[in-house]
Amino acid sequence: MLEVENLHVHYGGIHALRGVSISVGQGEIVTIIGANGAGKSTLLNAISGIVKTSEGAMTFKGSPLPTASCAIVKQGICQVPEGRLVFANLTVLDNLMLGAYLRHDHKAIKSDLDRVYELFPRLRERAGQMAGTLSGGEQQMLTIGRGLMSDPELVLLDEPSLGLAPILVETIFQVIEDIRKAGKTLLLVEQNAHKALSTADRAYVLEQGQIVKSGNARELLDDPSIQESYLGVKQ
Amino acid sequence: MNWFYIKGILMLAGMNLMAVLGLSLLTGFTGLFSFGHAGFMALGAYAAAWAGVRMGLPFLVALLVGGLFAGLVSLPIGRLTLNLKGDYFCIATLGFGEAIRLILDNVQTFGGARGWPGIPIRTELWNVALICVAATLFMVRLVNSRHGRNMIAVREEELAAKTVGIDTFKYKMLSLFVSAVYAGIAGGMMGYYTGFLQPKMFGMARSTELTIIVIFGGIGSVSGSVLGSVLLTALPEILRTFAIWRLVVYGAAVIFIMISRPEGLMGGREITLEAIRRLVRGRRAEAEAGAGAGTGVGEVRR
Amino acid sequence: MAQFLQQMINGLSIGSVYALMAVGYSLVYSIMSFSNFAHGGVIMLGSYFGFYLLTLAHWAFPAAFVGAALCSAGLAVIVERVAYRPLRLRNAPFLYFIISAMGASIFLENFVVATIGPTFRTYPTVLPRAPIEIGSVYIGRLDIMIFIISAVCLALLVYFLDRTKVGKAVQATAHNARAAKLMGINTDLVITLVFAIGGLLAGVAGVMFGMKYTVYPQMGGITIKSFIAAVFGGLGSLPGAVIGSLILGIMETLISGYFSSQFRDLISFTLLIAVLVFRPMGLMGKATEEKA
Amino acid sequence: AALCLGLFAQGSAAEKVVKLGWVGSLTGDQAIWGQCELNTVKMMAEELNAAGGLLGAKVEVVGYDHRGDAMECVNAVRRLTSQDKVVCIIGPNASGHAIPIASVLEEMKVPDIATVATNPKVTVVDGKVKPFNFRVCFIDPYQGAVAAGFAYDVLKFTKAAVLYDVADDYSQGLTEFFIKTFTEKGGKIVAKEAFKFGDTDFRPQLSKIKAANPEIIFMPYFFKEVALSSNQARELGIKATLMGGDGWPSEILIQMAKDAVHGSYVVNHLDFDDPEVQDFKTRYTAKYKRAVELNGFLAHDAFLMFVDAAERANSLNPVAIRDALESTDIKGITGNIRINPATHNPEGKEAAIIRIMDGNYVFQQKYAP
Amino acid sequence: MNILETHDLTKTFGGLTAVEDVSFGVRRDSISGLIGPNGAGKTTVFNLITGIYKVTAGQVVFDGKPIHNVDPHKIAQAGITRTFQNIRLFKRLSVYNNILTACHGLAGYSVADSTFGTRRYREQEEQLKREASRLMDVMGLAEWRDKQAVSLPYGVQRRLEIARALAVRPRLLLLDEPAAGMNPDETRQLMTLISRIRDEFGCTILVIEHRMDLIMGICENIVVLNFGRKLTEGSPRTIQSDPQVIQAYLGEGVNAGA
Ligand SMILES: Nc1ncnc2c1ncn2[C@@H]1O[C@H](COP(=O)(O)OP(=O)(O)OP(=O)(O)O)[C@@H](O)[C@H]1O
Ligand SMILES: Nc1ncnc2c1ncn2[C@@H]1O[C@H](COP(=O)(O)OP(=O)(O)OP(=O)(O)O)[C@@H](O)[C@H]1O
Ligand SMILES: [Mg+2]
Ligand SMILES: [Mg+2]
Repeated sequence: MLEVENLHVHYGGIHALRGVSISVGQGEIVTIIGANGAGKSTLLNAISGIVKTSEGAMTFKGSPLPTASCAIVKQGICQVPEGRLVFANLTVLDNLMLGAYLRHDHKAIKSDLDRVYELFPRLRERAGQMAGTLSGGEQQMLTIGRGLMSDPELVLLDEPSLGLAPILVETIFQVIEDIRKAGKTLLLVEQNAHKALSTADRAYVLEQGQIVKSGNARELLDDPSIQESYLGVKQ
Repeated sequence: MNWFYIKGILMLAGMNLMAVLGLSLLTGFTGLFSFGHAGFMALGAYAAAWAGVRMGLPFLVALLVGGLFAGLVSLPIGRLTLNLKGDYFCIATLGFGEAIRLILDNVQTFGGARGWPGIPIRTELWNVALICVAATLFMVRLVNSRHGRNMIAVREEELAAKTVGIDTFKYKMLSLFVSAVYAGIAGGMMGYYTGFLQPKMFGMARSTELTIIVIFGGIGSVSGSVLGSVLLTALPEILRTFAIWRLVVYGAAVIFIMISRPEGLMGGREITLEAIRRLVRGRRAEAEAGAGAGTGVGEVRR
Repeated sequence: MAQFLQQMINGLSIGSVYALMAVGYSLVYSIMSFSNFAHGGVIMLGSYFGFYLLTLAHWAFPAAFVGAALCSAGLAVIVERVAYRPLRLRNAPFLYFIISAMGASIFLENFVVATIGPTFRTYPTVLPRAPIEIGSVYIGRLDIMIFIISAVCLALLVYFLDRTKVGKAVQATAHNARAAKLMGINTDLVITLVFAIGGLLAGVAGVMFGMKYTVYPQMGGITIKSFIAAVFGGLGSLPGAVIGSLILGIMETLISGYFSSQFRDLISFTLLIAVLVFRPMGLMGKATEEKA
Repeated sequence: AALCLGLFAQGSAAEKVVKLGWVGSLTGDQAIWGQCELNTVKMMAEELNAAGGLLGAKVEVVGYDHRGDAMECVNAVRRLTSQDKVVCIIGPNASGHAIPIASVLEEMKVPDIATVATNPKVTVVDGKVKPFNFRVCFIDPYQGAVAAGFAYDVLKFTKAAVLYDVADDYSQGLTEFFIKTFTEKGGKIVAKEAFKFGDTDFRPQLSKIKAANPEIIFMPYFFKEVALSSNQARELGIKATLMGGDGWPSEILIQMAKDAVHGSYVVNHLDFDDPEVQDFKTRYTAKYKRAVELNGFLAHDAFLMFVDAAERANSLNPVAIRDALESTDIKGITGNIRINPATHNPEGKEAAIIRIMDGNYVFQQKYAP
Repeated sequence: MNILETHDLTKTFGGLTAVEDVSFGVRRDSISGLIGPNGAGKTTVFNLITGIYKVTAGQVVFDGKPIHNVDPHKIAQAGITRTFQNIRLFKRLSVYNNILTACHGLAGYSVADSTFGTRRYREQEEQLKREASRLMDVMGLAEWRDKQAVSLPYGVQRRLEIARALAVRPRLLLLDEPAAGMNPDETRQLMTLISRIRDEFGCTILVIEHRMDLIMGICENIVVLNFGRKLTEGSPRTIQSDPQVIQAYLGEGVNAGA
């Protein structure tokens, strides 16, 4: 469904991605793990058109990906960004409705809104509050909820469990499964590598802007080197 | 080019530099945007003229009186307005600048709007240069100390600055005070340069011009302010032959510089002695070995 | 009493001129979070557009009015393209935008001086000059029109921003362009739209100002008053801008009329600062404790 | 740069060239007057050159803009006197710019003829005349006194109101001397209201003036504000006679406020119906496709002063010209200009009282208080 | 002995009560945890302790002295500092300068000292620089020394926040989700780091975190908030098995080690 080939990204003098190639198949959950600064967020941003690529090709459902980010979203790719990029001065409800900016099916939007509220009852309580005054975790819920509102075909999730209470982390991974069941595709970046690898079908390991390993998620979960560097398991 | 004329430009650049240095501390380092600095210049100018003409104090002392008076007035103003954010502070300073002018327009002992002629001409190139060098040195020392770093912290992230124990209000006050003193001295020199003072000389256009120079030189760079003052004082002179198109070109140039080099001339970097030394050494090496190194621009304090 | 009524009317009339200018200014502020000092320049050119469409092209007034507004919208979009967009693409801090705006305003004003010339122009009479007389109180016809137009502009804008999807997109873009892009919002288009609306309002204000007073290259300078009014009312709040303008107009008038016209600005600034000391976010601004 | 080249091309044409400086606003809010002055001076120089030049030399005008800034004005004069080596300077028009240049003139020994700088202190400070500053116009006290005298003695008004620009030196000066003379004569000032430069609405002040019910309103400021304020006065139902100074006369005033200023009186430097004035106006309009502003007439006479002084001195030396300027006695289009060496002001220049009738500036009489 | 105590701390925003009657103590030289569901009011408690919010009711007592409603910088000078959940670094400054700036409190030279470059100035400035370098090494930031703070990866920014806070030489350090954005391995390193900080810098640490491995691994005492109120308090072991906490916060899957 999504093919990324030999992608390079530069930030000024910093060479953040050095020839990354990945592919994501229809209906799959693919996860990318890697240390801080490996370039995971950069990769997602490149796919979303937020950062410019200096080299490489990306195709989505067989045709090349447009460069403007709004056109990419229109194609059905939605990113849930890391670091809680909420619209601070808009209400929670406004934030959620902006997630559905490109949609016109009012009924479906309504039912999606209900679903989000069901997942995160806190958001329903705070529907009228300015998003900027929400607690960190509430903002994270809002970011995820907003992403769900856009009803995409391919969801890019950047550290969705960041700052969420353990009980909610469970919920999030439940949601990820649900999304897949609804026929969607997911590309997941997670620090919680254990959870990520147990949920995903396939995984890539990114180190300093390069893919160093890839394969079946379960197999990587048992890979001793992965266990040591990403799962916190002392050998 | 005639020396007499160049001297005039240099003096003008020096006076601008004085005011710009102060504003650079406030805007460039502390991140507060002021539209009222011409007001402080006016206060300094009138106080200095008063001290010199009416009280008979010597020139340099009179300038100091002017500077201190402006500084003194800045304290209550700062007390009231420094808690305001961004544009709100900006409006308050604008109001202050206009209010000063209006008062001077109505104070007949200083000639009101009709101005105050007959101030002796005392501003000379040497004393402007002397004052500017001293002022620049002071500024360099200040921004390279913990005090300067604290001001930058206020600009970058005020809340975080507070939580590391920086009294942000105090540092905002300090930078307003210093910048007002500088503006006051600059104003004082202006009065003794033209021999004439008129509230009109300190309109909002002057405040804007100063701000433009600060940003042009580069936020948070003393050498940028120096360079900016000299270049932007010379620019209108260079453009003189454009006659009525002069300010059109000037306006376009400001936009062009902003969009092509938005970090300003120096962009937070400084020309330091060390960097120059490196440059010179580099040149020498170049002469010797035919290969050069060093740019003359050092990345300090950044 | 009659004099007091007259002064109130004077104040409202001055205030509504400020308001008309402040709405456009405040709109751009609420979206871009910087003071668009080029707004005055666009108002000035809008006034000239209207003037030439009426006198040289001999358009009928309504056509000229719309024409001038559209031209100003175009101009505002050009200013955004040239002076702001490159900065926006680099995420430059707001100071740079302000300086660029100042450059644009210097440019526009002097461009007109250099090309059209520094002379003042007078709009041909569209509305009868004679005021409506009620007792010994005089109300200008144009004043009524300006008042109504500012009210309508305000209502339309508030509706647009708060009730429409595009309006929300506009606000989203303002707060966080990157996240807005991720929502599929075409941020460039949205910002162009905002500047176009701002320009449209500038054109309206320019024509009104020209009809009420006169047209000259420095007339953009008067927008400083609407800038003050907008801050006073609470930056970014459109109703705040209008209310701030009306209050400023009335305040100035009453000070001139009953205290001292010599010290008018001094007193009105003192009052403004006093208000800001007690309400640092302006009259209609939202008070929020910063969330850490 | 193109302009520079142009100047050089002219200079290289074998014959002798003498440079005449001009300084004033070509940009900023005074541009309307500055541009007219420079145009006038340039036109006069061209005409003079066509007629054989000055003492066998071609007059070349070097004009610089100071965009209304005193500091820049000083610098422009530094450039004119040192780099361009002009022999005499015409302008600037505002007192606030004419005063600060004195020290430069003295240092470089170049005379200056101010056009409409009407503050007494342009030429005399503390009783001492400034050796290199001259002017072609009459001064504020004179103009204020003329207005007050005419209003009281001729028009027989006893209750006057003044509206003035608090931020403008010219306006403050006229106001001061108008009030002084008017009250000395026994009249009463019933209202004194101010506005600030840049204002466009004067109704608050006018409403207050209306309540004071004056017979005459003195409006000592420039025609844009005059047009606006007189229109607004009439809209408020004020019927009093309006009166103003030399900031008034302009075609634009008539365009903007023909009805409102109908019947008003203006203290002017000259009678516009004078044939010589007509001639100049026609020449100017033919060349520049614009009406002459008042400053044009004074720039015209300043140019005459310069030419006369150079010819009498029979020298193109600036100091010689200065010396000759002290004994100027010529007839210009703004009247007889006889410079008093003790004040460097033109003396015996009678003011022309003009009445605006149906959009025409109708000469009434010459008047001296 | 408690270094910090809150008594009936309450904070409301308009109609919303974010923190209600919360009382707890932090033992000197301990590492304590503050946990609770999202929106329970943890960050608000930090904001109240550090003076960023004015308290609605109740008291904060530090070292025996009430410090609520005191200006934030004074509280910092008194010895409490913090990191932010939504990172707030001096964005355009380098890593080194972020730390150097925060060190300012160690020096006491005046403006006159710096102007004339007195010995006091030079010596103290030297000391500040040494201290900044040392902190950079301790926090493993040396390789990022001259990078602008904004351009750092998330995890490094978090470490920089801690380094900057340490520069203040706090006696009480408040960490708001320090491990967010770190992978388990990095979290483990962070845990050792936090313990080391407590020992080497001799400060008390109060930490908010949703990563239970960290909280359970290093905290001696844990306070649990729920809906703005204190739910319970206790050792990791008691908290871990408290049914109320499991129900409101931990969920059933805690033991997965996440
Ligand atoms: N705006 C930027 N300017 C300069 N460098 C950047 C910028 N954003 C990221 N980088 C650099 O690019 C590299 C990759 O960063 P990225 O944010 O993609 O990492 P990451 O894998 O998502 O890390 P984390 O797990 O901390 O989120 C890092 O070295 C970072 O310093
Ligand atoms: N300035 C504010 N205005 C209005 N409500 C606020 C404000 N600050 C916090 N709140 C509300 O108070 C509640 C507590 O917020 P707080 O940030 O303390 O939560 P938290 O416990 O830190 O949660 P998290 O673990 O998600 O960070 C939240 O529901 C939040 O929406
Ligand atoms: Mg990332
Ligand atoms: Mg929190």
